[in-house]
Amino acid sequence: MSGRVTQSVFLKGVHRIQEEASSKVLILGGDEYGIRIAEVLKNNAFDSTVLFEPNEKYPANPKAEIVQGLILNISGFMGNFSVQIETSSNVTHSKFGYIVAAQPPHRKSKINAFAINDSKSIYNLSEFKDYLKSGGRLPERKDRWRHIAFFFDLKGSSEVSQFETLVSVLDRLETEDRLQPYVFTRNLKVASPGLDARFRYHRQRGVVFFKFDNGDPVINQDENGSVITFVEPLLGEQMELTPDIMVFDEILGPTDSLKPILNLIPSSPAFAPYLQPESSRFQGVETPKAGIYAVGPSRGVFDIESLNADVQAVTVAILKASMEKPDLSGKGVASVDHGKCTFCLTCLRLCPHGAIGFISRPEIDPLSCRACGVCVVECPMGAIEIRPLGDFTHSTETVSRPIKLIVCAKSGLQAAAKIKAGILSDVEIIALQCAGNVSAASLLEYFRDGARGVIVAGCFKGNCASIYGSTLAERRVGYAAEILNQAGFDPERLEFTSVAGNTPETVVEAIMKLKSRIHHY
Amino acid sequence: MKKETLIIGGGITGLSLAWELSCLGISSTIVEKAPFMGGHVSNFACKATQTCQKCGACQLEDYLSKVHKAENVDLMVSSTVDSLTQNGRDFKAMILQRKSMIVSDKCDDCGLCLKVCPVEGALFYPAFDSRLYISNEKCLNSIGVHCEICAQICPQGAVELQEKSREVETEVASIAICTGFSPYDPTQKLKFGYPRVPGVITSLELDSILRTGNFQSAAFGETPKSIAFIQCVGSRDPRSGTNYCSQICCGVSIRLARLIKNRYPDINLTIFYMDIQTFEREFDRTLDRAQSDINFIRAMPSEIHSDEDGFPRVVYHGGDETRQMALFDMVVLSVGIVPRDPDLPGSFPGLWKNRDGFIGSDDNGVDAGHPGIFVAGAAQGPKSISACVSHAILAASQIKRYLDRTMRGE
Amino acid sequence: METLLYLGCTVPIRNLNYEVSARLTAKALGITFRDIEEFGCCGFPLKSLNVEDMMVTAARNLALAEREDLDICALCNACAGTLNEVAHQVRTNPEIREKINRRLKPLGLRLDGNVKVRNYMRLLWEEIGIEGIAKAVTRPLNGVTLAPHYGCHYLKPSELNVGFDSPEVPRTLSDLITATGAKVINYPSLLDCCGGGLLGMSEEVANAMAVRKLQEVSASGAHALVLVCPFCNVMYEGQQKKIAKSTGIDLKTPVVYYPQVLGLALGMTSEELGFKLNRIKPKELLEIVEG
Amino acid sequence: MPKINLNELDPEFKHRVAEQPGGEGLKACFGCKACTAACPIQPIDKRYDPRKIIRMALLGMKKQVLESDFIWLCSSCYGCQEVCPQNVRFTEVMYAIKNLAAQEACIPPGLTAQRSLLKKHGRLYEVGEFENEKRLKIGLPPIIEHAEDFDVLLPDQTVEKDPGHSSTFHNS
Repeated sequence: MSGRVTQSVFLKGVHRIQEEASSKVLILGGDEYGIRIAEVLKNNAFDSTVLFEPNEKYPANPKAEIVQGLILNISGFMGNFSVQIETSSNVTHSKFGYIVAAQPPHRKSKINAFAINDSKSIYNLSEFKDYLKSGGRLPERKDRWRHIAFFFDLKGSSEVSQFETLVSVLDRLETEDRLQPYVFTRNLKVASPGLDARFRYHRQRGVVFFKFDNGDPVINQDENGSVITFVEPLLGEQMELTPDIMVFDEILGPTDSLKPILNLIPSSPAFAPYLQPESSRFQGVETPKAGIYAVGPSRGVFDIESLNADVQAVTVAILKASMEKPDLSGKGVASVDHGKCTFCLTCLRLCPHGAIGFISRPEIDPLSCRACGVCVVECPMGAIEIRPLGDFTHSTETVSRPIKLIVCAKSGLQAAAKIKAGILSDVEIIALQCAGNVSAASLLEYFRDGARGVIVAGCFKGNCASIYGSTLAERRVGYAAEILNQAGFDPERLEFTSVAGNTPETVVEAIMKLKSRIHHY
Repeated sequence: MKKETLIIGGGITGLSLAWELSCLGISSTIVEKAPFMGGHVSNFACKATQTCQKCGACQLEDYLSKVHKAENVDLMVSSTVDSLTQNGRDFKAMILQRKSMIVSDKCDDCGLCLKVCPVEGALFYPAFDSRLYISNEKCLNSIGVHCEICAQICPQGAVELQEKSREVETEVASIAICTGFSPYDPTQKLKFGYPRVPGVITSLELDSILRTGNFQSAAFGETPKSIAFIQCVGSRDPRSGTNYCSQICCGVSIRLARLIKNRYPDINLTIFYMDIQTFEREFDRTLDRAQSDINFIRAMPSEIHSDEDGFPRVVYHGGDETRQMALFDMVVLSVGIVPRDPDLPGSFPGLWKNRDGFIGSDDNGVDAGHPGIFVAGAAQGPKSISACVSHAILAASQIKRYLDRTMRGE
Repeated sequence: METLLYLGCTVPIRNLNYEVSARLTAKALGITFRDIEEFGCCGFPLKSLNVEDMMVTAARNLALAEREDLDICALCNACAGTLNEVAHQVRTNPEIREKINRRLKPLGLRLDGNVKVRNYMRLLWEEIGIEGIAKAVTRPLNGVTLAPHYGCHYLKPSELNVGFDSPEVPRTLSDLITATGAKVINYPSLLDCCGGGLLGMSEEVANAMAVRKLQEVSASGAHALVLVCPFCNVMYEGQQKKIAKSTGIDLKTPVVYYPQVLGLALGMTSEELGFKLNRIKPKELLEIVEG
Repeated sequence: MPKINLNELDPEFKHRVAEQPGGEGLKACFGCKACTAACPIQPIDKRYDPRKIIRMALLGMKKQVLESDFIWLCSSCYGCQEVCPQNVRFTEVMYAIKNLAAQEACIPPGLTAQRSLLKKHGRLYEVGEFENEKRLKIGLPPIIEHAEDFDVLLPDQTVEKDPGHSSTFHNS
């Protein structure tokens, strides 16, 4: 594996990419997944370094190169990331082609949410699991039954993986005599293969589950211990329980140490603290920034099955990326006219994909650029250029096709392809990589050139591959409409509509409504 | 020409798998028995309200357009794998294709063919398309009865009937079973009145209605004023032989409910449930929002029957002292995912079924137990659209690994 | 065909009209009922106290039948259900089989559970069939309208009824009635439980359970409610007056057994069929049929 | 309303019920309440509520269940059993609970009477000359009791306690 092809003219000039760096992968997060990813990558001829955080446990025989330290800073683009790591002894600077965030989840205890003090007989679920795993024993009670109370999905919803943990803890407990486990819960998360059957098994073994719709159980503590008071949900009776042990599940989330990577992606405030927007546009482990991959908790995935899939998906993603060639024709990638650029850095702040860097002047990485055109429109100097897609036949004959339908190639274009020709007879379709490439000025130009109506069809909020491309487009349509209004034109001749590839009817509806509004012009 | 992978099933899993393989430089042929690609997802509505609800249904369009453009993917609709034999390490597949079709460029939607066709459902408009299709399974010609009534009456000459199947023999190095799932058949639950009681429909039917547009256009006459969803119909139900959670139904129903609430704010919505399963990242907030305008009742109804005026009445016990009998205009049975027999022709040692009846896979999740045969998507177990795509990516990685190894002669 | 007739406790003492009409109609349709003098209680009344006692009591009858190598036809739904359940358990569960046989041994009996138990309706349905019955009808009951009542143990538990009738949308009794030429009405409380099971525990609750059906059938204009179980009869016929009195609802719903209806259609007289033992006389029905 | 203390209940009780013939399904219950919605008794008499009885048994409320009079109110219609997705077979569970009650708590007098009749005559009703004459008149063969078998078959009852609060129980 020789790494990716890096023949971009400016990459050669500006970044002076090192071939050996491009096939190196930095994996953040030890745990078992980090090491496993390193192994799988190794089989595909990628060398990895696994970064352990200073407090993370070190495996005995790691099958990968391991560094223990903290990331101070990351910069650069796919194939050429510069990473500054602070270890216990010094600060290192290294180059990597790809970065994989595979840290274990951050666990937030719920014990405080119950307004009780953490004491000896109170555990977080993950602690209790470790306690039993390491041979920890339950308190002996010769005279009576021991009662153990689990709290799950209360005070914040819980993940399927936590129910799996709870069930595996119950598996261990079941061997004990005269022990009665109770589970206080809201919704049991059984959406994983075999989990509902295991839940049934534990009911059969005698575990009692209380499901609360409202009125969570209340825990009172005094010197004698804790008393749980609640209204039994099925009986409606007041009940109390003095448990010997209480175990609380935790809130899972991404680790805090993703910050240096989030800083690399200007659109990240929209989806932080995760590395991946929750959008079906981002399948598998891809993030908006090329070359950065999010595994498991860093993209909001916690269950073991999906985590295992993520381990493999990283390799697929890196292989795909290493085969990708930059579009040098210029058709699908933005480029900066350095003569016009005044270094305001608007483009840098706004590129949703983190594709723009600054080394003495703004440069666009052709592999990272998704051609959304957000920068093109937002550049106050008009210094950035990107051309519309050329693969949709459209006439420039404004007279015969006086309605302009501006569509995003990822949604509106597919929807438009499903619309009957009759409805589109007087509609010119203009396809863009992203509605984010629509500017108020261009909309006004259509009217200047004789358009009777213009519809901009962008993705629904949350479904835009450029995170906020369609939101910007909608806002710009608003500006343009305002200007039209002030200029004495009917602003209703211009409209933004949200669309998905499978909602041609919303486009048809928008066209029909527009036609009825403008028929007298 | 030899393809590297034969993908059986052209649903979201098969298509995304083909795309991932294509990106990795691996060629594939997708065999789909329906006259169009897309499987179940092609009937699913976009559930976006003002914002995307992340149902993933539009992913299909995305993958369809990508796969159509990909050079190393062959798409075969109206096709079935007739025989499959081992040939050394490779497989030999005989594919039967009967591509009777209505040429959409010529068709002017006059409807004459629909009127004269002797078999109901043999000519049909799918929910997602304004074009007319010929069902391979129902068209008389497919059972050997010569019939060309539609072709003769069509004034446009748009009907192209293919009476005999075309046989295509291909050799492939690997096989991916992407045959998906079957929805649970709610007629087994007689208590729920489907399809006896008017107004009782399945979640798939509702999805399809919303995809087409609205309730009126779906021959419902009127827009309902109240709709109830019954969760876990055929899921978590050892009595029906399904001792597992179907995983997707909570997400589907809550998204459908929110979509309906968005389009028709006056419709009253109720969801009967056992446990609400997490289905997205901001689940707590989604659930809170949903609970603010949807009535959630933790109860499994005992019965749905028709009241005097023909509306569905749901009998349940919500936790009060007495049982409730609630009238709705429409009751949606949120049917679970049950295994579909992939009908793999030929026998391959090692293939197995898991505890729940889906195609078994080993620890890596996609190896079906016989060298070179893989399983992906809902054929392996209940999965959402995005989980199907993730599984397809996983399958792509394992297929690549397998092909790399066999090529090296390991 | 030949089969053993299982009468149970109640029918031969309290519902002679059911027994006599069943015997007559069976004979007319070519079914030979054989009596076994030793048959005793089916065991159902013991189930609450001790399930095992119930099982051996039922098993005794089943073992007697197995010795004859003949199927059982029971007239009472509860008997049929109990015998069927125990036969099924003994057949499918070796542990139970052994336990039961240990207790049967002192009586010189042994049970493998292979004996087939059917109620009379199922026997008619499966052996004669709707068409067979329709063909045998000599006096079609035109103009007669009847309300069927199946009874819980006729249909449930459904796992014991596989291949017979659906507990949710039953049709066998309706079809059997239709075959006589009578018209069947469908009514909302068709599947209601009669309440007979707890008459001994709480008459008040039992009566409250029976009232809706009686009211609906009475209002429907049906000439009679058609039963196939003496337990249900206790409620719908035996308790009818009391129910009417306690609820203040005017109830006068004639209650007949299906074999009585069938007998009329086969040309038998109401006298032969024991109609004079019916406590609420189906006058209109008999007038239409016999003039 | 006094609080019920879970620590004082009997966690063993659910296992005891499940060990009875027919009681096996009890612990599979996950509280969907379909049984109560299908029960014809519950709307008439609130004391009889399948989901509550299951729940009480699961929580170990042994005394409250076994000594209650409501457990005898099941009509054995199988309505609950047919709708249970978890195959709890509640009608059979009720029998299991009643069997336990009969063993260690109380039996309604009516049932005891039925049992003695059965043991004495082999049937629920004594068959005398009057009955057989009536049968003969209508052309039916006589019924002959075979009580001797039942003396062997049914052991003598050991526990017979008065429920003490049998207001709802009466002989039919």
